[in-house]
Amino acid sequence: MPVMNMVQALNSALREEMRRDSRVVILGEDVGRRGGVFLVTEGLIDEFGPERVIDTPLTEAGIVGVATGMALYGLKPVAEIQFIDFIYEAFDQIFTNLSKLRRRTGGMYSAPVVIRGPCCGGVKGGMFHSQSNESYFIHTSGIIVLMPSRPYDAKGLIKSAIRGEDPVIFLEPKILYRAIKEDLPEEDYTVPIGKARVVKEGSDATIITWGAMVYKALEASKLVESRHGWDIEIIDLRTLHPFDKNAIVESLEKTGRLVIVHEAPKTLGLGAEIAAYIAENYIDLLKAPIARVTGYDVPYPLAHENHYLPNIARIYMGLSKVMKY
Amino acid sequence: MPVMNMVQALNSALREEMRRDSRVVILGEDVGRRGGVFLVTEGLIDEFGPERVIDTPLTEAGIVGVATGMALYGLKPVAEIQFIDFIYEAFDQIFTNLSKLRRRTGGMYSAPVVIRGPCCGGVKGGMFHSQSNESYFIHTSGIIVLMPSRPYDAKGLIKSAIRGEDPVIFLEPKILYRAIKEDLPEEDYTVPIGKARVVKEGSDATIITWGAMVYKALEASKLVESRHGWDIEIIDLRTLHPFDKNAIVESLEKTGRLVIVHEAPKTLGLGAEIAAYIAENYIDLLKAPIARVTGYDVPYPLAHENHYLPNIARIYMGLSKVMKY
Amino acid sequence: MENPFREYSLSDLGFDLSRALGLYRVINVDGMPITGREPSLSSDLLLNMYIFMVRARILDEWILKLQRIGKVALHAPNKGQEAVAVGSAMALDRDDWLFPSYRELGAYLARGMSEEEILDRSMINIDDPLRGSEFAIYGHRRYNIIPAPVPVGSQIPLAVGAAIAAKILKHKTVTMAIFGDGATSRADFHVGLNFAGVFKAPVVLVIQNNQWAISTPAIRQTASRTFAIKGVAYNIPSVRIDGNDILAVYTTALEAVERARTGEGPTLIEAVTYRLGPHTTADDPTRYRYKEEVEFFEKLDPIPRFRKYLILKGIMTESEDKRIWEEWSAKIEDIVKNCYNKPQLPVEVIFENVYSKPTWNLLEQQEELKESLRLINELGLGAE
Amino acid sequence: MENPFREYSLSDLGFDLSRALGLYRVINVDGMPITGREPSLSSDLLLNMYIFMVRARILDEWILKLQRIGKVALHAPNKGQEAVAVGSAMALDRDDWLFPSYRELGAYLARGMSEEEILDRSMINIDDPLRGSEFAIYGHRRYNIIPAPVPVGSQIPLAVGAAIAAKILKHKTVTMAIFGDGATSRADFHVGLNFAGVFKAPVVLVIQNNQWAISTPAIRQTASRTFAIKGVAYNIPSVRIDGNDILAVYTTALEAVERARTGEGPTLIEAVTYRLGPHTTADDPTRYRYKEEVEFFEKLDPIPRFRKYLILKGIMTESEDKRIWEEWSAKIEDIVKNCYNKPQLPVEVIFENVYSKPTWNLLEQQEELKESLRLINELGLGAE
Ligand SMILES: Cc1ncc(C[n+]2csc(CCOP(=O)(O)OP(=O)(O)O)c2C)c(N)n1
Ligand SMILES: Cc1ncc(C[n+]2csc(CCOP(=O)(O)OP(=O)(O)O)c2C)c(N)n1
Ligand SMILES: [Mg+2]
Ligand SMILES: [Mg+2]
Repeated sequence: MPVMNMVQALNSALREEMRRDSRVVILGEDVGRRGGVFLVTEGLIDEFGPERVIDTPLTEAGIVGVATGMALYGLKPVAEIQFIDFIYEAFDQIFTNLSKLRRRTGGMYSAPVVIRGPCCGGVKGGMFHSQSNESYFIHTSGIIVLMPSRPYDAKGLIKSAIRGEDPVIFLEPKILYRAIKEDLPEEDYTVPIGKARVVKEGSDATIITWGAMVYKALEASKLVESRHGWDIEIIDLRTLHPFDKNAIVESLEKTGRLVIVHEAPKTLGLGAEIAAYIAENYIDLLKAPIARVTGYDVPYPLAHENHYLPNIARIYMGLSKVMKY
Repeated sequence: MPVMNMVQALNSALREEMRRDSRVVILGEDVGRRGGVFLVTEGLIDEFGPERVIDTPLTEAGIVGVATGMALYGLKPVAEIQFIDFIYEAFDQIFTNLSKLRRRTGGMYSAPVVIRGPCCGGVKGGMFHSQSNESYFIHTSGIIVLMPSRPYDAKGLIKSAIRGEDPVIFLEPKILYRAIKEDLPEEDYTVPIGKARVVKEGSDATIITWGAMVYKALEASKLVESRHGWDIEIIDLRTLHPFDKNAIVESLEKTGRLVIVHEAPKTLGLGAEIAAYIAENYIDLLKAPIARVTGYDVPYPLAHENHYLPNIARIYMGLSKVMKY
Repeated sequence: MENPFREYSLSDLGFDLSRALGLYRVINVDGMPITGREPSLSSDLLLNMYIFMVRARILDEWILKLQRIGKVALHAPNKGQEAVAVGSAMALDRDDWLFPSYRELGAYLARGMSEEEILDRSMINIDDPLRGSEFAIYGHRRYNIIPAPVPVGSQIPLAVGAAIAAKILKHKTVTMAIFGDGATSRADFHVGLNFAGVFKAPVVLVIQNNQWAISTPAIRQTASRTFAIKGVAYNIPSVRIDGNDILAVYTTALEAVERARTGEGPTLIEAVTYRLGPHTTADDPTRYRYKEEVEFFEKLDPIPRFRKYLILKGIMTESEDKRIWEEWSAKIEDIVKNCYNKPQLPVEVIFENVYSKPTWNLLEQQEELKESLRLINELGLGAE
Repeated sequence: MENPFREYSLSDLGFDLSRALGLYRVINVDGMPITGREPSLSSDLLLNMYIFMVRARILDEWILKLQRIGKVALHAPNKGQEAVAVGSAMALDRDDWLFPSYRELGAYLARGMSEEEILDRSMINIDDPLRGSEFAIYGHRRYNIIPAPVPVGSQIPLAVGAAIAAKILKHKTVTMAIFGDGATSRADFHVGLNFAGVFKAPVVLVIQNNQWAISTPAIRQTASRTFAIKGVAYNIPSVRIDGNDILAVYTTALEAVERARTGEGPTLIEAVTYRLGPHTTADDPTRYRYKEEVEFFEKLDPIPRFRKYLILKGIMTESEDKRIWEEWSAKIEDIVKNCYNKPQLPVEVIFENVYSKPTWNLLEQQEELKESLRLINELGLGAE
């Protein structure tokens, strides 16, 4: 079985999908010879040529708008946004066309573009190379939002995205690109959209998280286990929209205590929706208030990002809050 | 005292602010001779001339970007977006420059632009003349978000916005433009940012709402009062960010029951943040689950919008849920 | 790499700038052909052009009437612009794709859409092909007409992307986008044309310059002398034509479609015309333009102009013309009546076509809708 | 209303297209002046130009070094582009406003920013004027340099808006934006230039065409023959110049600034140059361009070229030149050492400058930060 990091897993997924289906094309800034700034598309231009691995002019609105037109016509474009922080120029196309095309056309057309790009912080990337902006997409109906935390899921989820019939925003925590290696199956596999993954079972409290925070949550759970003997369950959401409510509810049925951890700013981060959903439908399961441990409501800072992001101390505080209630 | 509808209240506020401060300028599509498509800027070009009431080319990105540059230089631009549904082209400028300029420049510069425009539904406006897209702005730090529900607040809040030092998104429920008339004070007044308004006192349950839903909530409260004798408190948030958490908590201390009503789609609508905030910090006050009555998670429909929007039946359902718990 | 320090001259541009600055006409304002420019087209084709314009004009008036009585939510009148819509759409083949805006009834008809399909749309009835999703836009997969988004210009990158896709797939499809002078100010125009130029996309881009974007005159929209000249920025050959001369529109569009189809890439066409009606049924143009201006341009109406030409050439007689109007007026009136009484769309359309399969939150919310319908019924409430 | 059906010709364009297609030079690649083009500038001014370029070069190398040892997060090397930065910034007056991008050290210096202020920024230390908000961007209110946003091109509408504001306020201020060839593809370029044209904004728009946008060559960025020709789309007079010839840059920028100041509106300048270094310290240009290409362009380096000119004209001797380099190398080394040891910014900067006054959610979150700092201390945790 091949050992791969997330970049390699994504690269091999793209390669396999492009071999499987000649309609799959890649477009974006510097995706060709350069292989993308993180090398996710490295070598693909050699195998598939510049008609299927397309270096574009520098405009995210153009990339997404043109990809939408391509998908409408019948291709399966995978559009790279060099850093997801640069996607805002494309918001008009995403909100006006991409997400609403099926609806606007009474179901006669659709544009299942996969937009992928590096997201999230932790690499001293500063204000525009670190953002976690998933909320904008989650609030917008018509889009699927995914974020893998390990090579296996990255490969399996992007394949599901490419084979699916809906537009997808595929967010790749850049800090994880080369941080983790895994044995991946030789054979073709997919990871289903909409299913969370139990990272660690536990009985005292549930942490719902995703992306790189999965690993912070693991470390924090070890700390509280050793200091207090608390047994924490950790769930990696993987699909941010539509999120796996059953997985959350099942875990809460066991633990009754909920901590949500994410990098995005707190106000209207996805944690808000999860907390609201529970407060609306499953408040009886709660033995304590819900805690959110999140990025602060500020533009992503270059200086001291480790204090902006949820860190072990802050997750500890969240766990203490629900455990000591 | 002059009797005014919301259009007139806004028009007079703009006129007074432009007289008070020569740095205040208006720009947008058709704001000059045409007076804006809803006539909010009617007649202003006659008094202040085309240098201060500026018809622009058809580009929201240009309007907001140029307004940001103007504000940076020292003007006080009030930028009209013809329908707030068209603002997405400007998101890059809003998220990259407008909201982050103070931060990006270490506090050396800021761009306190007021962006205003008609929002929300109920007028058979269809997909792109009906949206309630406040969540995008609320999730973005650095911006104030306001939505008045009556002429008095419209005038007082936009004055606060214009005199303030931060960028503001000022959302005007178009269905209310001419629906309500009020006696307004002759003298200059402002309505403070960040303060909610108790529309109706009550002791059994609290409805938090804003915009045109205030009136739906009032009707629903009458229905449940007459049918069940329930005494509903209704709070008009007015400032959506930063919302008046004290007003919410004070009301909940009394009622212990919370229904949030808004037009925006449910998933990550502001209701999610309010519910999460309470579930995090004041869960003890709750005698029942929180209920959200909101627009559905679909693109705004032209057909049957009255069933998409919270209606009396749905608010009744929400109230029943918290009352019969 | 070519030496970037080399100098260029006008002759290095990919096309003749004078076509982007002039105004091409085939027949003059009195319907007289200009020597040497007349295409050799069959009488049938010429008559069809005329009939499409007539049908569009009659239909436009009907939708206006229906709007006035509250049966249609909003309408953007087409009057005066029929030649651009019909002439450019007719240059396309069946398999080509059209990305129109909201003011091209003649184009939908010319692509084969029926008045009935259009009126079902206007009245948002049970047969509305777009299922009540939006007003004032039209389209149908059957005719490769992609319904426009209301935010103007947003269809441009789509048309370009579809064209690039066709090229990648080695199809012979050509795509065409039609949009207004106002739309040229938007980001989508710039990014779309830039891609079209770089990738030599088989796309025809038609600017319908009707002098106004609501109350904003074309000269306030941009400082550039003509809209066509903007093609220079993308090295896209550009032509400025009299958009009230359907033969100029048709022949220019045909040339552009052929260029696209034979791999020569995009063309930008500025069709100069005039919006005789209000911007939409919600507009009051007397606030920003003079009656005299409109009266002046009424004299340049493309329909009587082409009628004169057809009569002059003996392709149609006065009485045949009269019959065409009568016949289509009667036919369309019948269609209106038929569509008028069709039932509404069911309330469930609210949840249709968001995803390929409804997500769980939508299923939950559908239950909420059902429950509310039950309650409305039970309590005798309205749907407010 | 002007008759919209009138025809235009090349002479109706507001300017001479050949300037947008040619390549203006004052000194040739060997430093020889071209007859009739030399401006009469004082020796002091000429020497200053040179010294600014030298300082930028030395500083650039230092920041690169500091990046390599981890003291600077990221750097976008300036090497080879000093003439554009210095020449255009020097054309501005003190009260004018500069909206640069991230690759213009020479421009910051020419506006009066000191090496110390720049290095405090690079190293994000306690004196960082931008308070640790972002890397690789520079600016300071004291010098009317507006820090760039990292998303390229986003500063263009700001520069245009500020220029329109100055015009409305009847100030004589001129604004200048500098941005790359890649940035011309973005929406901001289009909407900014369109406003500049329509409102005759007193703005100078400098495209620093360094042939590359990371790995994307200029010819893939757009199909247009030159970038300057894009000005036609907005009726903005445009000039294409040799950006490695500081005298061509300075005199063209000066002319543009004067036009702006006297109410004649915007100018677009394409300065053709070459990026000798990698895109940023995170880039590996060997993936997409040949060593030979870089070597070729190294011979066109603007600094030796201008040195030759100065020596030829007797404005500087070889030994004076040597002294300049030595003097500034020593000075800058001292400054680096000084900045190197300055303390970090306090962690509280995270919450600074979001609003004019912190909102309640920020105050609550500040408490959370404090509590977490306490806990980190108590438990002996790192800040991970
Ligand atoms: C992005 C966007 N902004 C604003 C509007 C509101 N609006 C509708 S049509 C229109 C004018 C469009 O002018 P033009 O492109 O010339 O087309 P025309 O209506 O003249 O056919 C405006 C401003 C819109 N539809 N889309
Ligand atoms: C909107 C946006 N998209 C992508 C990037 C990533 N990126 C940084 S610089 C760059 C290339 C810029 O090229 P150009 O404008 O020519 O400037 P240069 O770097 O050559 O000076 C890219 C793609 C960015 N900064 N902003
Ligand atoms: Mg128009
Ligand atoms: Mg470049």
